[in-house]
Amino acid sequence: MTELFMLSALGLMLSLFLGLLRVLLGPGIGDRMLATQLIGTSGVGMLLLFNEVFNQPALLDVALLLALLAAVAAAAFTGQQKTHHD
Amino acid sequence: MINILSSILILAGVFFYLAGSIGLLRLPDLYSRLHALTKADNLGLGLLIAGVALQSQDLLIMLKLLLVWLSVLAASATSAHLIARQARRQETGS
Amino acid sequence: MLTTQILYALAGCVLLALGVRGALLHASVLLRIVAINIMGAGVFLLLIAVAYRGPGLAADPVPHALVLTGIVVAVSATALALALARRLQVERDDG
Amino acid sequence: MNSAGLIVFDALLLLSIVGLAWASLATTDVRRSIILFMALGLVLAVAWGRLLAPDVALAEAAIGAGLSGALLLAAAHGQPSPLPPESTNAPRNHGAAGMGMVLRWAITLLCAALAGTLVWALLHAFSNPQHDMLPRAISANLAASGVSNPVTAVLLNFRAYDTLLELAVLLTAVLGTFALGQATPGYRPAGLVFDGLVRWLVPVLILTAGYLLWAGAHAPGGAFQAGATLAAAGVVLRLAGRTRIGLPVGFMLRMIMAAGVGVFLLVGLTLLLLGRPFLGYPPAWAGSLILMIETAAMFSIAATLLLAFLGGQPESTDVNAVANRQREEDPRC
Amino acid sequence: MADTPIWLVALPLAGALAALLLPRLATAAAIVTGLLTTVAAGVLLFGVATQGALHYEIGGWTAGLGIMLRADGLSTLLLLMTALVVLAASIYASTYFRKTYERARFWPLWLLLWTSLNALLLSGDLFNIYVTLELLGLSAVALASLGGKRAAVEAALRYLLVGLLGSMLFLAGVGLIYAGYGTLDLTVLARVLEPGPVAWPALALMSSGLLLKTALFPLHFWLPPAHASAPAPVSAVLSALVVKAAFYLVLRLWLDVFANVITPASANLLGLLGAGAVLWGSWQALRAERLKLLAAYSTVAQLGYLFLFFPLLLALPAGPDRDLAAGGLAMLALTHGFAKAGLFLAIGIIQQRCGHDTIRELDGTAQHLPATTFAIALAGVALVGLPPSGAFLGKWQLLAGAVDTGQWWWLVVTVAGSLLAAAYIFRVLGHAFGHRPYPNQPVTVAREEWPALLLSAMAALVLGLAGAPVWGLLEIST
Repeated sequence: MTELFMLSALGLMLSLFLGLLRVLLGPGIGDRMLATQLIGTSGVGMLLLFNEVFNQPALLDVALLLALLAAVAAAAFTGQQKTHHD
Repeated sequence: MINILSSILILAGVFFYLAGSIGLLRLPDLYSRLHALTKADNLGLGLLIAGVALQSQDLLIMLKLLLVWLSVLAASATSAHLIARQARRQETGS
Repeated sequence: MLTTQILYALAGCVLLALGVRGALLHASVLLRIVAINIMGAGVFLLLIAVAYRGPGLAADPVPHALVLTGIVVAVSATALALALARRLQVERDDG
Repeated sequence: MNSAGLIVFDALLLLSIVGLAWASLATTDVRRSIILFMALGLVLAVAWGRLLAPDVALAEAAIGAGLSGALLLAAAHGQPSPLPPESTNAPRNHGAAGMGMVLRWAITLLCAALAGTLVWALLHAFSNPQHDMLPRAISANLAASGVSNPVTAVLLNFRAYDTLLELAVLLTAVLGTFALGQATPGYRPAGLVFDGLVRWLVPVLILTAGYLLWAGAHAPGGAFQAGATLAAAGVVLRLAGRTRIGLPVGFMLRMIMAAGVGVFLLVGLTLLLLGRPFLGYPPAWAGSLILMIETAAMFSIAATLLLAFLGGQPESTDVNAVANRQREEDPRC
Repeated sequence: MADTPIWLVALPLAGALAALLLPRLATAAAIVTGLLTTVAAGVLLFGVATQGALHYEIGGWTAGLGIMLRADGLSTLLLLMTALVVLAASIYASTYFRKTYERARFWPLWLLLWTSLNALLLSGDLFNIYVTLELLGLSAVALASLGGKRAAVEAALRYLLVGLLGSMLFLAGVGLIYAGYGTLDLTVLARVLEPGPVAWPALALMSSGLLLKTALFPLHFWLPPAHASAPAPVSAVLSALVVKAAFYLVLRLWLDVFANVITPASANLLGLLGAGAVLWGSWQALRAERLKLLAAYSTVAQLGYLFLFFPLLLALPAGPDRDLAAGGLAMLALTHGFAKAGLFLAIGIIQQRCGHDTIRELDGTAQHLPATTFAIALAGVALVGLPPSGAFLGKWQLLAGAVDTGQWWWLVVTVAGSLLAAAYIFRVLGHAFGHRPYPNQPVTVAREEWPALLLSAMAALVLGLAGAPVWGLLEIST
């Protein structure tokens, strides 16, 4: 079973890597944000698999935290700051 | 039996992940990428989580896994919305 | 000697050097701040690699604690630097 | 297969780390650089997990994925994008540009030499048998430390003095931002979709923070991760356009800012006056004292990180500080 | 008595919290804290003088597992100097900052700065030193930016970024040491470190980080603007103590912890950079148009002298000659600390009373502010190194060491630097004593002026006469 988890982690790594290419290529900010989202989701998946491979239940908490904060990046990026005159 | 089922689920999940990222790379414009990606990675993560959950007997862990999935679902829907809105705003030039 | 340890420590060194280069060469204050943070990430990578003992073994907790402290310190410094940068922007706009 | 797979995995992971760091520093567009830096934070969280450092991974997930990026982006809002290269500093002429080119290369070479030397030194350091004296001493004394998570034991007991000073650093940074001016005015309402998310995300984040604080004694987690998570809840509220994000003002705010260092110091000095060493907890009490310190530290950390995100003093607490900033001088000579 | 080291950290930290929580009583809290901390520093000095070096294991954990504070002759002397300088500057600051909100901002940061200085001087652990360096850097930057004007903010930002770069390099060195030796405790490291491919790069990394922070030529570029644009009491402490704290660490690492790792070539390099600092700093000070800038460049030069000692100390065999030279180094550092603090406070008074600090327009200052001008003259005596100042003793040992080890070129640098120093000091005094036909009424404002006077007198008169006890204390090492 460990080997299957490892193989799947490799698959997710590949997916992260492809997402990375999109982050680097852009062209727009939106594309980069979207790809960052994919990197985050792949990261969550990998942490879940590692949790099984290395028997580290705490990695589940890490995955949870990443998942909870996944929307913060997009919100921080698209949020419009008020000006002082608003 | 459980092992086989969870293997199938996890591999399917990885397949959807890969499909999503290839879509992200190959599709021509932001909106189509947006649609492809949000569907693929939610489904991928969902299947993966189902596979991992089958391996654990602990109810607390299963609940946590469910929470992970739900929050990724919500987050990805929200960010897709925010990104699309931002892109539209830039196109209309306001 | 563990391959994993060496690989990660090596990446840490590269990040450190990239960060130093960015901090020295960038004109924009924000980019310099990002560079210094990347430099910090390099040092942290190095420390965590030092702590690693292999897949089945418990890692050395001391570098982990040091890195946690380092992260807090780095965030504090970043916050102060950003506040200074913002203030400078205001002063520039005014004058 | 297993170890070969791991090595391929490591190689890809490190390639993405280095690639993201390089790309983030290669651009002069501030926003692009920040996005890449945030992506780097995500990948680093995976790397910490891979290197069996879950405590660090938790902190990175809270800070790297959430706060750092939000902090940087909030500061980047006032910046023109992309920034014109080197327009703000001293004006340059063509001769200076040539010099600049030489300087660039000199610095690049210097950094390459730095990395090379460091790698050389590390290879030597790793070729010696590993030093396990300290980890062994920690496991031997873990029972007396009051907690069973060795990282928490190091942070809150064996090297508690570092953590006390670290909290002082955090306090200093916020006092420094206070001295520089008022908080930014905040965000426009982000719309219904995000609001819907916020409505359940914030309570879940607060619960998670409590869980992490409690878990820190026996599993990865602790005051800092919990505080950062709590601060993230405030950041989310502010991004959604709320004006009230759970921070008090005035004296209460100062109390919360000071609580982390204060409780820590109070415990240390009380023990000193009782004839024990500074921060030398009696083993029977260690667990409760650590939990007490961590709880106070969590609130302080959350408040200070949130204040750092606000970028200054929340309004209506200080006298019209910015307006009165200029001190009167009397030119009499 | 044995607990005194931790009180030296805990007292100012507690004071900072009190000043933060009770802004209206901040000044009183700060002065009380200052007095208590100074008493603690005196008690520590007495303890070290009578019982030898003190060690304090925090939390009761043995060094290595926990963190140990160490107080020996050198660190105790510097702690006492820190206490006296900060206390005097605090008294001056209580008149300098007049508005409530200014005080509410200033005092907590000020006491945090003091905490970090004491913690740094006492620290016996490499990573703990990193944390204290960051606390020192951030509090110093926050205080330097209190001027609020654009120049101050710009200088503070550069100061911060340079400082962060320095501390990250330092931390990388610490990581390397931990990878190679598995410990962070200075005493243990001094025993186990050996020359080789781990110790050399580690020392190089840590030293370059510290040299950046101590502003050794040619890494000094950030110092003059930051020190010249900060509020006067802050400038005094930045110049007198903060850069010296980083220098103290260089000294500790090179002569104590890494003693058998360093090579003559590297010590000569430090000496060479020091020589550059002496000449360049003095020259720039001579050309400066503003008093504060002059004082800041003079700091660059004076730090250079301290680095001139490194090649001498390495060439001298262990024994009385070496101890004498090391004492000269300490004496020079102490004198500069007091003199520069006194000078900056005096400049602050001129700036506030006259509204400017342009050297060319100082004529008549001696008639208007006699006590302040006298303080500047006393500080000048110490900066040039005339007898009976402590700097005279220090420079004398520097010259003696240069002759003894046959490195006459350092002698040339020292003499040239001292002549330049005399030139820039007399340039100021020449203007200050310049006659003005219709001078302002002579003013003496005791509470503002006596801290500057006392500090300058300490440097020019007291330290030179207290040579013997200082040398005696320095022999107490860990």
